[in-house]
Amino acid sequence: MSQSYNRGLIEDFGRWREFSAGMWAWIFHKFTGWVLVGYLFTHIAVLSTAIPAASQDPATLAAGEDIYTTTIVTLESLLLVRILEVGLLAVAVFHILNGLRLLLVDLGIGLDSQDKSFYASLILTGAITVASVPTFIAGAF
Amino acid sequence: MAEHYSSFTKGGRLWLWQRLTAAFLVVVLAFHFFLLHFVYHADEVTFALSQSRMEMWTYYSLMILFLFTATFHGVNGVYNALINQGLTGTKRQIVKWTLIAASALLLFQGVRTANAWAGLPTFF
Amino acid sequence: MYEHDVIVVGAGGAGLRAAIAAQEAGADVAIVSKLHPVRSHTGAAEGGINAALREGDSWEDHAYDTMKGSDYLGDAPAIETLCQRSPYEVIQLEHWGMAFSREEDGRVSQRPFGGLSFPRTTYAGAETGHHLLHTLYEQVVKRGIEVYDEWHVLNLAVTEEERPEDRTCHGVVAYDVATGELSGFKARDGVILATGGPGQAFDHTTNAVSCTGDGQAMAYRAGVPLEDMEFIQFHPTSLPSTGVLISEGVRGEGGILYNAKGERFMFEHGYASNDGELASRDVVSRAELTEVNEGRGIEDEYVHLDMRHLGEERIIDRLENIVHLAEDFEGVDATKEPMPVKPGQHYAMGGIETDENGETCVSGLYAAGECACASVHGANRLGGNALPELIVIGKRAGYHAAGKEMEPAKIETGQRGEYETATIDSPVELGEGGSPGDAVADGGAVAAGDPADPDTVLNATVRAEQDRIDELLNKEDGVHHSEVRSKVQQSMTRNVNVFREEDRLKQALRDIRDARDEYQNVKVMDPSRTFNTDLLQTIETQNLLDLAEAITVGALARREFRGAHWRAEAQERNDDEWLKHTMLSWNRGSPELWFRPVILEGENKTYEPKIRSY
Amino acid sequence: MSTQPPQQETDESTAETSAEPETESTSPGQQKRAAQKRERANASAQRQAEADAKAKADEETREIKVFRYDPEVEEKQEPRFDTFHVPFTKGMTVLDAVMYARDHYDPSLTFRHSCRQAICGSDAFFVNGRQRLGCKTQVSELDEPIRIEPLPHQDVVKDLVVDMDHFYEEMESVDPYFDPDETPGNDLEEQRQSRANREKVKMSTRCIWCAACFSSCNIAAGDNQYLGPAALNKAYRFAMDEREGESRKQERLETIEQEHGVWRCQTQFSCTNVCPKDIPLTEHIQELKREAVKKNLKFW
Ligand SMILES: Cc1cc2nc3c(=O)[nH]c(=O)nc-3n(C[C@H](O)[C@H](O)[C@H](O)COP(=O)(O)OP(=O)(O)OC[C@H]3O[C@@H](n4cnc5c(N)ncnc54)[C@H](O)[C@@H]3O)c2cc1C
Ligand code: HEM
Ligand code: SF4
Ligand code: F3S
Ligand code: FES
Repeated sequence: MSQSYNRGLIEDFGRWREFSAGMWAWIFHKFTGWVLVGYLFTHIAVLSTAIPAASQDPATLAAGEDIYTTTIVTLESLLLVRILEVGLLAVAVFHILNGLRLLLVDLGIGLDSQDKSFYASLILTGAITVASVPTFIAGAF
Repeated sequence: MAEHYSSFTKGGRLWLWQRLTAAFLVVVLAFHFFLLHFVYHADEVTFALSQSRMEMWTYYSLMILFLFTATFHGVNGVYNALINQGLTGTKRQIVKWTLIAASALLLFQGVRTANAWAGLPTFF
Repeated sequence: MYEHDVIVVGAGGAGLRAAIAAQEAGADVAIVSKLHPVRSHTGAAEGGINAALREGDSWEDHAYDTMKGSDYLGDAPAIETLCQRSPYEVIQLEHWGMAFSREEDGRVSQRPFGGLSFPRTTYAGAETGHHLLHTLYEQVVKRGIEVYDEWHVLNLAVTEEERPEDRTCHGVVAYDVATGELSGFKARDGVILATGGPGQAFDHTTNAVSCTGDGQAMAYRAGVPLEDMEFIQFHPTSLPSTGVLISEGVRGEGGILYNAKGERFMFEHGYASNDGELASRDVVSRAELTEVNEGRGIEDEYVHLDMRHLGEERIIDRLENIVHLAEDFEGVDATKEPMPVKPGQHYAMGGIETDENGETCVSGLYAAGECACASVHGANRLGGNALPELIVIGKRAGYHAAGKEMEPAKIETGQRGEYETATIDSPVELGEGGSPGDAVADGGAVAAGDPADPDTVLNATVRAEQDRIDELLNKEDGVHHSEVRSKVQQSMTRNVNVFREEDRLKQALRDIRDARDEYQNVKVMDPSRTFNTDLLQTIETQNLLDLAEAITVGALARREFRGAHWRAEAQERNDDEWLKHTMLSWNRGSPELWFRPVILEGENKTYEPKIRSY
Repeated sequence: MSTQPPQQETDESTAETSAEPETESTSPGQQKRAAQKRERANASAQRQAEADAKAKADEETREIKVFRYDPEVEEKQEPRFDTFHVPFTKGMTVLDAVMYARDHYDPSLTFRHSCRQAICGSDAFFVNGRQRLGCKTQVSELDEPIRIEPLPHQDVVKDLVVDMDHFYEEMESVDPYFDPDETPGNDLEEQRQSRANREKVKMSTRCIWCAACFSSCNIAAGDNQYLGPAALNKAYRFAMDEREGESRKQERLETIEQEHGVWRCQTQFSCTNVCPKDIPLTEHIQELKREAVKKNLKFW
């Protein structure tokens, strides 16, 4: 067996343009999966502010001036964070829909229309994301 | 190729767990998103509100389960992706244990956070 | 140098079966093949394998059909061996997992085929050859038999005694396609040639590009006679544009042939009033060409084969592959329209003379499969009879070469026993014609050392082949082999086709002479040692020249109409004069013609020539 | 040799082109021969150019761009694309086109081919960005210029010829042979197989070892040890054959669920898309995964 399968120009010459639906699905799923784990870690980090908050004065807590609440509110007041949240939703929705598609594929259901279901996931993701923009942006201005 | 017949047989189990957790996550993640962005608006989140939810043992256990499955699913997914890129040998062991350590940390921190709300011990 | 007990040249059905058998018999065997085994042309066989498996059928009936189909030019011992053993070999394939089509009760399916009195053609969809080839290769893998794939065998290492019958084969010389390395392969016990047919001698053929008859040419030049070379089967249903075969299975299942006027001409014009489309291949081929020649062809070229009436379900079930072939290679949807078909070169009944154990007259040299002529097909091969030959004779050759105890053969080889010599009425000089390469072509150069010592013989042959290659690569200027090749192919298709006339045959000989002269100046344009297909094809072209000539000489000699061979000058079968095999020996660079009587005495009976009508 | 100056791609791949020109072993005689050869090659290039021009003028032609590389020939050591104009005839396949180019323009153009009928599996190329069998691909269905390259993810030996050894090794590593627990004692008695079961394995038995699927799979590209779709399909062919016994099936499942086996498949479907024999490879792989899970569940 040969050691190297690097064929230089043949291998990477605009190859991505030739990817088929299944390959794109794979790449997108990977990307969204990684984003989600990344988010999971950050998310827990941010939420951890609840730990010191818990031992704060009940009055501060009731007034919503504890460290947890202020952190969240500050973050949520940033437009950037709102936009990132929309992105996160898109990522999550795609990962969910394509994940469902993959689960079906694993069960051997609808293999013949696997490319169609990928396109459907994309379109649905787009639609859901757009539809939820108002909700996410609300109150940011 | 003889080296193909390695002792690696857990693949099937992890694969299956990746699917099972995925199926579980579909429901919970959708619920989570819906609850925290649509029912309660994100900027309305306060410690008190979270606390009130977390004090219900059902919600608490659901969230803990959510945390564990998501962590497993996410970290195992990352691990698999790296293996698929041809990660082998010592490097693989290092990555594996790093990921496990990171997960442990995440779980620990996550549980502490949840406990903070639920009024359970946060250990230190 | 590599060394093994048995060297099998070629990895089609015959070669693989021989190798498995030789290994079973305890030999250290290696396969040397210019293609990877699964690329062999056996994979293209579609229709099926004849074997008398069922109640109501018997090997005797199969033998009778085969003898009749051969137009009484088959040798009874070979035919009877084939028909007796075929059922065992087919079931052996089944035991090895071959994916045969199945009946409701789970047994293997059989279907009717042209010229058979019983539906005994065992099949696996319309891709029987593919399954056979892969099943055998799987067994080779299982047994760990050594395969040198993409090693092109250039010549045999044969000693140089005066009479071919005294010579011994010690191995082969092969060229590693990937690296350009030339090497000797010493065979301690025997060499088995299984290199397939010479279809590329014609330009419209169902055969693969690799079917260049290398084994036949090598054996011929080493002194082994070629037998019955004039008998070339033209398959009546090949696609006009590419020559891709539409299996006889289509007609077996009920497909119908129509001419341009929509007539079912096989019946309406009386070519075969009983069997119609299922008459023997030569009959159908001639009928089609007659229709075309008489102006009833479509586009003056072909006729239609229609299977629409079988219904889509049955078509997909049994002939799915055909639908794909028609679609991919002719752009026709066979479930909705008839397929255009015309006769194409398909099979060579003749070949390297062997007995029913696959042994040639040169000791240590065996041949099996399409390259060989144990004479089971005589003047015409029945559909589904080639694959059994691969596995039956291939196995026997393997056993014999490996030294397993065998029943002595009843068929004699070489110029022994009863035979008569004859002269060739050729308008031009035949053969090499005084080229300086004669010594090489004649089976090996003279070398220092004991001429009978295997290593000496092998080394001398290696050196001779190296010289030949160097010469081809270093020639100053010249023609490209593809010009020579296409000239011969076209002439063969024009002049040595289904209908044969003296003038045209002579014209073909002239064309071949010209081509041979041109070949003296042939040069290889690709200087590389890596995967030099230009060089190898140039060498194959030389083989084709020798074989085209042999085919034409045989056709010219045989003045009668028998089986696939039709002569304008003598349109009847002539049993008084011609119940004999045409033999050609390479006598110091030019062909020598002789004849050997046909053996019609079988184990329990003698076959009486009857009129062959369908 | 192209009618246009050979296009040197900017990306100079050095991985395999490092074979230095004219090494120590070169004798003066060899050098002379090489020089002559080059001269002749030039002459033939010129002839080709003329033929090309003529062809262009009076008949319909198709433009093909073919990948060229030869570690041994100086001017081909740098991979490049050559352009040929081939006269178009109805029904012409990509294989016909490259054969024409070889026989009429440049005899050194090298590729594997044999049967011309999609059964030998020799001529899988990368045509216009997709793995296809040359002999089964109609020129008329492709956009021009038709770009013909060797299969990706395999070492190029020369021009369109790739090293198949790795693929063969993978194929042979799954015990690709029928291995029943027992066969009928009688030499004339077959093993029974139901029609339904034959139907089940039918598609999987059609594989012609062309490696198109293997070449198309990203995972196989990234993981040299991944068995790949064709070998997994081969395993499926035997694992699902009811004539083999249950214990053999378990062994086969163990083979395919090893580290570089089925679990590596990420259901990208490109194998299924390119298979010239329409084998539903992904489906077979997925079924193997489920079978493997089922098998493992038993031991939990
Ligand atoms: C389209 C088609 C359909 C057919 N259908 C049927 C059918 O339905 N039933 C039937 O009974 N028969 C059928 N036949 C006939 C039958 O398939 C062939 O006669 C038979 O397969 C030949 O097998 P073989 O082993 O002799 O040679 P092949 O399969 O042709 O193998 C030749 C081998 O020799 C090797 N080789 C050749 N030259 C060299 C060399 N110089 N050095 C090294 N190796 C070399 C090749 O690599 C190859 O491996 C059909 C034939 C064709 C063309
Ligand atoms: C909500 C429903 C979810 C579904 C249905 C789902 C589904 C899936 C499936 C089926 C896979 C396996 C892909 C494969 O191996 O071929 C996968 C991979 C992955 N998932 Fe999820 N998932 C979900 C949620 C999440 C969450 C919440 C995270 C983050 C924590 C996540 C992170 C990942 C990662 C990182 C991968 C690996 C991606 C890769 O291959 O690189 N997923 N998902
Ligand atoms: S599975 Fe299909 S694409 Fe893959 S090698 Fe076999 S025939 Fe070719
Ligand atoms: S392309 Fe590769 S990832 Fe799986 S579905 Fe086919 S083997
Ligand atoms: S030439 Fe045989 S598959 Fe294309």
